[in-house]
Amino acid sequence: MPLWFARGLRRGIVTTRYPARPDRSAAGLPTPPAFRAGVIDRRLADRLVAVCPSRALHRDGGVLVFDVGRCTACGRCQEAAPWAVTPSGEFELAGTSPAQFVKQIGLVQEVGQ
Amino acid sequence: MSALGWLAVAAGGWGLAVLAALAGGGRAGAIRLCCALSGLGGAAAMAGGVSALLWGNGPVVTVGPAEVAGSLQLQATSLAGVFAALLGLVAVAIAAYIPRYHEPGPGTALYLAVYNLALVASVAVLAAGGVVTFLVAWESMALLCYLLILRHPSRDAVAGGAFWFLALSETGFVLIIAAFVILATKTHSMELSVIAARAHLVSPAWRDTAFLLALAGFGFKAGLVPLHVWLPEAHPVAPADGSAFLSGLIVKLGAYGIALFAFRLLPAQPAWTGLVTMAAGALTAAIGILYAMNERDLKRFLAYSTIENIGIIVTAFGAAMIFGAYQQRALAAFLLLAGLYHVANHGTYKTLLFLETGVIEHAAGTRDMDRLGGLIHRLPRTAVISLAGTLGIAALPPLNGFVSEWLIFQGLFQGFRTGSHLLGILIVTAAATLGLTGGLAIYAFVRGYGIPFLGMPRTRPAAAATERGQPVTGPALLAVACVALAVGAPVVLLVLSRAMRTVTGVGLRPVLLPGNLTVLPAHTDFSAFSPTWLAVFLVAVTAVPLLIYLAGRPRADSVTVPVWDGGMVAFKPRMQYSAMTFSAPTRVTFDALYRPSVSVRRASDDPAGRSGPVHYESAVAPLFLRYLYRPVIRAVEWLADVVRPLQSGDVSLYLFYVFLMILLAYLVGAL
Amino acid sequence: MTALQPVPAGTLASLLTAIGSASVRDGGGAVTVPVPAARLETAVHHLAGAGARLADLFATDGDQVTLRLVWGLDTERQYLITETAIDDLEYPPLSDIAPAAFAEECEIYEQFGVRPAGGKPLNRVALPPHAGPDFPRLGHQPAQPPAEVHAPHTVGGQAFEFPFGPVRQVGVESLYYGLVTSGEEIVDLYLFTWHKHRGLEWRLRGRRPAEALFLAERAEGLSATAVAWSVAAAVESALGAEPPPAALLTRGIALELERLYNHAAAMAALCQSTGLSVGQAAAEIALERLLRVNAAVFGHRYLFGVVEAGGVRRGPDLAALQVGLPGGYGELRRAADALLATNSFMDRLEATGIVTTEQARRLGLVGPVARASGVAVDSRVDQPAAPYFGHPPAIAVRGTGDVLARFQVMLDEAAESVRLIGDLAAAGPGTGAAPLPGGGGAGLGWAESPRGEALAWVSLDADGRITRARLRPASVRNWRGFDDAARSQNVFTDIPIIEASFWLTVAGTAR
Amino acid sequence: MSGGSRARAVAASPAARAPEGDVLAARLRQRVASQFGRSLHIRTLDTGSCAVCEQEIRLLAAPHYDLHRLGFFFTPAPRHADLLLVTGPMIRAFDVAARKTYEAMPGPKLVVATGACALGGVYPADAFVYGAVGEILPVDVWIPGCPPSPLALLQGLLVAVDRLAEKVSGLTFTAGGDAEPPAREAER
Repeated sequence: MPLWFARGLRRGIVTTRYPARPDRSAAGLPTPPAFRAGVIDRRLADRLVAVCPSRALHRDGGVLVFDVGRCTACGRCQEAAPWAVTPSGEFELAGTSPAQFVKQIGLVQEVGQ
Repeated sequence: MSALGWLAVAAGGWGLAVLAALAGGGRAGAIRLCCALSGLGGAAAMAGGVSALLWGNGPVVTVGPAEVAGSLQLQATSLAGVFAALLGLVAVAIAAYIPRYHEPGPGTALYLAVYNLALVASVAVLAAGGVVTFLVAWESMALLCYLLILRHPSRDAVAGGAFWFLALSETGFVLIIAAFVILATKTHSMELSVIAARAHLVSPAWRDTAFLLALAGFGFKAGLVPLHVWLPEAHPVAPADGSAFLSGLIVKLGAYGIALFAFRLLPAQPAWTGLVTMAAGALTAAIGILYAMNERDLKRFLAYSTIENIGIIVTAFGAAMIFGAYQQRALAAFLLLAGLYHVANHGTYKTLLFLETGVIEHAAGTRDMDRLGGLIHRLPRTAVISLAGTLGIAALPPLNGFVSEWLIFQGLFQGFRTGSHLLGILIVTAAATLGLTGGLAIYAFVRGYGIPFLGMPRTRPAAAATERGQPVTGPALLAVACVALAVGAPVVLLVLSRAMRTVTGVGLRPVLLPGNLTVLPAHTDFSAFSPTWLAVFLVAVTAVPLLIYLAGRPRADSVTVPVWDGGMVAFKPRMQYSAMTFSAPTRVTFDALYRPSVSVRRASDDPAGRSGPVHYESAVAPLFLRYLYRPVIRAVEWLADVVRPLQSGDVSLYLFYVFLMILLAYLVGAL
Repeated sequence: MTALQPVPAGTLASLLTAIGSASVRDGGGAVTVPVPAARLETAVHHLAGAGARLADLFATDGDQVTLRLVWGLDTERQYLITETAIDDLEYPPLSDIAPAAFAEECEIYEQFGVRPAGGKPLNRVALPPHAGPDFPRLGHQPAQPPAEVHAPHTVGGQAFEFPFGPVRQVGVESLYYGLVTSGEEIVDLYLFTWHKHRGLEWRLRGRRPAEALFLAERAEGLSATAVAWSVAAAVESALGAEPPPAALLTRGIALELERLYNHAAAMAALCQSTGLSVGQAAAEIALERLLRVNAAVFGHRYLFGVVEAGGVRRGPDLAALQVGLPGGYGELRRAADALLATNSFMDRLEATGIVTTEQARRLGLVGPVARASGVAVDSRVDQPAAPYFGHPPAIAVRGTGDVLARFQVMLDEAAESVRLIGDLAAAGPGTGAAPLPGGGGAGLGWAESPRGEALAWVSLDADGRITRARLRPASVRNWRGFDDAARSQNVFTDIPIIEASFWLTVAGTAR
Repeated sequence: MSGGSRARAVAASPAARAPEGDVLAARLRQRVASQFGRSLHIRTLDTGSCAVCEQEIRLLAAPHYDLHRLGFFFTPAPRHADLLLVTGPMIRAFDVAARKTYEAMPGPKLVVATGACALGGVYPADAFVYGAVGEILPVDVWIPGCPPSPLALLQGLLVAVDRLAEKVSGLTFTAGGDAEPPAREAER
């Protein structure tokens, strides 16, 4: 056991200060997408809905509905349309009602690609 | 009325009970009358026993011409007082038990007649003042018990169990006769009191021989290892009250015989005989409880526990003999007293437990612990009463077993007072053995009570058990007696110490009972405790928190949720400890003694295809039967073959045998 | 490290003549031969006798049920698949010849309703008790309701059953233990895992490969890369796609990183099960650092979403790898050295949970468990595929088969993984995926997950949708060695240690 | 603060986080300390996860995250648990066990659905799974992510403590001591 004691002293503290301070390691984590408003039309929206493997996206008329709760941050939609979809960089997502997770993204009329 | 008078009344009551049983021809009314009479006899016997304890030995009463050796000689003695009182108590409890246990019928009537005759014979043993009276009473008691065990001769194993009893009992009888013959010839008297008075005239060699013969002879009846094998065979096959009578009283008569020789007929035995006695007792106690640990049949389990308790009693007697030999007369008297106290206690709770086993067997249809379970919900009365008996026999305060075992331990721990280092060590070793025994006894009775009463029913009959119409008053009476013998310890000790003054001539009382309900073990500078205050304290420490809780518990009504079972499992009976798995650790620890055999059977031994039933058995080898009795039995059979030619069937030849015997007797007499 | 090589299988040609099959379809390291039902038993006898390893057994459902046996010809450097069409509802009891087949026999009965002849009792594997005839199954004709499927585990005599689970310790998967004990020794031990059955093979039908990989990663999340790789490789060999070599190198790096963090996690679990909190903390520091390396290199702590059908979706961030890996592995190495010097820890491991070589081979165990028992199976070497052709790993083997041996095997493999990652990274890994050609087909894929060989067999229809996908993560295999290991012990408290040293997942075996 | 997370989920502003983190931590400590004596006990429940969420949950107790410093503890006994951390898509064959575990907990109790599976992401409802934990248990807090990283789990637990504070203040001390009975209990 003294061996371990010495190891511990040598090792020092690795514990994060979160939530008191932000944690740098959060930067590397995959995060849900943020959809740039004004560049997504219905066609693109349907493509995004099609590539999403976890049914986090669906189009409701002129609105693209995004359920953060279902999103696995797999990044497929970002690959599909990097100009319109970017990582949100946000990992503090816990909420107290499912409604909090449903985001509405207004769609624009046809944009030329 | 004198003690002997009370005992006579008891015998009379039982005689009338016999008549009532025979005349009634098994009608329910007659059986009830018979039991009432039997109970009254029991009460009289208790009165007789207690008065014998209090007022000392009575005069020897001779019925019939005194000079005829065969005449009936009776005497009420303090030594027998405890046993007589116990006999009375057992008789009363069983009398209250029988009417609901046995269904009316001629068989029952006959059984009751035999049972009451056995009571008469037992009281005659205790009141015997002469050798012949004692032997006749003893032998008739043995034969009547044999008949008791044969209540249902057609059932299997009954004849076998009964035969074990008879065979060992007769073997012992021969040794007892030998012991008495030696003393009678050496003291030229057939009267016990005279023998006691002239014992110092007998040469030490003969005295020791006589004592050892008696120890062995009565050891057969008391169940000293290795002479104990009849108990686990005979108890299960007898009716519940029969087993209770056997364990509660008959076995104790063996202890009485040993005490009779050790403390009345042959006082001041040399230390080594006491050592032999103590060693036999300690060994018996340990072996008894170890075998009890691995029995599934409740009655066999209780029978082995009887062996254990007899071991404790005999250990106390042996130690008392040692102290007597070393002039520690106070300690000797104290240990004898403790032993007798334990006799009374064990008689009480063991009778209770056997009677309740009968209730369980009637209610659930089996005595196999692994087929019972959860009975506390089905048989609440039985559960409560049995708990009293179990706490008592596990020697847990505040019940009576604890008091007497504590006294015995306190006596043994003072082995150093012998002044001999070796003996001191040996006595404390015996105490240590009893300590192990006590620990195992708690283990065994947690098992013996928990497996049948707690958990889930393991079989459908156990789940459907009911105690409606089952006997309750008899066991309840004994439960009350258990508590009384614990809480009323000072009174009991007062009575017993008076008896000790008669038996050993030592006045224990001033030291033993300094007042304020405290008990000191024969010497003021050793230890002290108060059973009464202990009981009060224990009740208080449980009651006070309960009251505080009841007073202060939150008013919001609580919710009851099912037991947390890890989620998906629906608990099944097979998911609880069974009797044999509960005692598995002992089979591992003491495998040298048990020689356990293990067998595992699977549906398929294919490692990949393992599925289906798994069957596991672990059996304990019956060492004594295998290595001690089988050879003896074979030898006897061989001998029988050898002597068969003597059986020619020719009358004149038989007359010649008679002539030879008479000649031999004259020659022996002439020497 | 002495490798006990299995009995050398006869050359492939001789085997094929022995089992009497002419037409052979060769596809990417796996040879497929048809075997008529009549000759199936003799064929299995031949193959098992020749030392071939029964790697998997599964059925597909066309107009009639087809049994497929996957054999690892470990000395032939390839797999052999036998196809047998079952025309009635029974087939020869293969598990009598190759016991490893038992669990699959049960599974096939549940899913397709065909059972081994002879009526040996079959256990419940995946079908939950409430499943009726209408419960979704892989087969067209529903099997009989599973009442008859599950051979009841009953306890007789003087033993009793110690139930444990499915809700067990904190932070572990749900798993039900039936522990049959006499009070002292463990007489028998059986596991229920059907309460984690998510019907993945059923879900994969009709999916496109991309979606299939998304689910395959979540079949056994702790070996996401290996399972995804096996499925991707199966799709590629089915459609004849050639992933770019750089992508294969990337896969290799991801797989070895996966092995690294899994072995670190196993070490932490071992310390926890032995009650050595300090060791657990040290191992968890290593584990966390390795996970952060994963996140830095591939953007996901558990390497989800790296593998793609035909290639990889993400290339490794080699700079991050150079920076992070030495530190992370250094933590692991130091923790391991400290553990190896802690006697109280080592004593618990030695001679605990022994799996004999015979058992390991008989039950077809794979991965570190098998290698610790002296069976040197490793699909990276036995059935090498790119990128391992140029970069063969050294296999770590121990003979004693106890927990200590498994621990040492894991440590050796961790070191070897670091070396391999260096090689692969030097060989210029990259991203990119080959387009999947059209047209259907069927193929076998495999990858050596941290728990051992992960197999996948996929058949696709003309427009590239999956008609049948068979997932066989390593956990499916190694759990069946677990109760033997547990029963070799008499002490309850050793079972968590054994479980930690196996380091399997319930999700993988129940999928 | 839950409102804050809703606002931030779309447009992140990392700069604004640090000070609010301080406030948050302070409030958390004060709450946990005052209501649960710095010991909020967590029981985990796996309803069909892929074993990765479990790994992340185990890492919460690892030196890097060490949730004990915040007054959280793991307990294997639901009898002692205040919070049920549920992973997986709630397999139908498992709902009995899930309900039993929930009922074995004393109120006031929390259910935290953890990971995309538990939130209905990966598996649609079908014959195998309910598709989301909320179908069986009354979820109080949802933590997205596949898997949610230990940091995300920590933040979720902080949210849960706020939720618990509301629950405690909303206690009616009727039978069960729990304000809201489990969903779907009535039907079954």
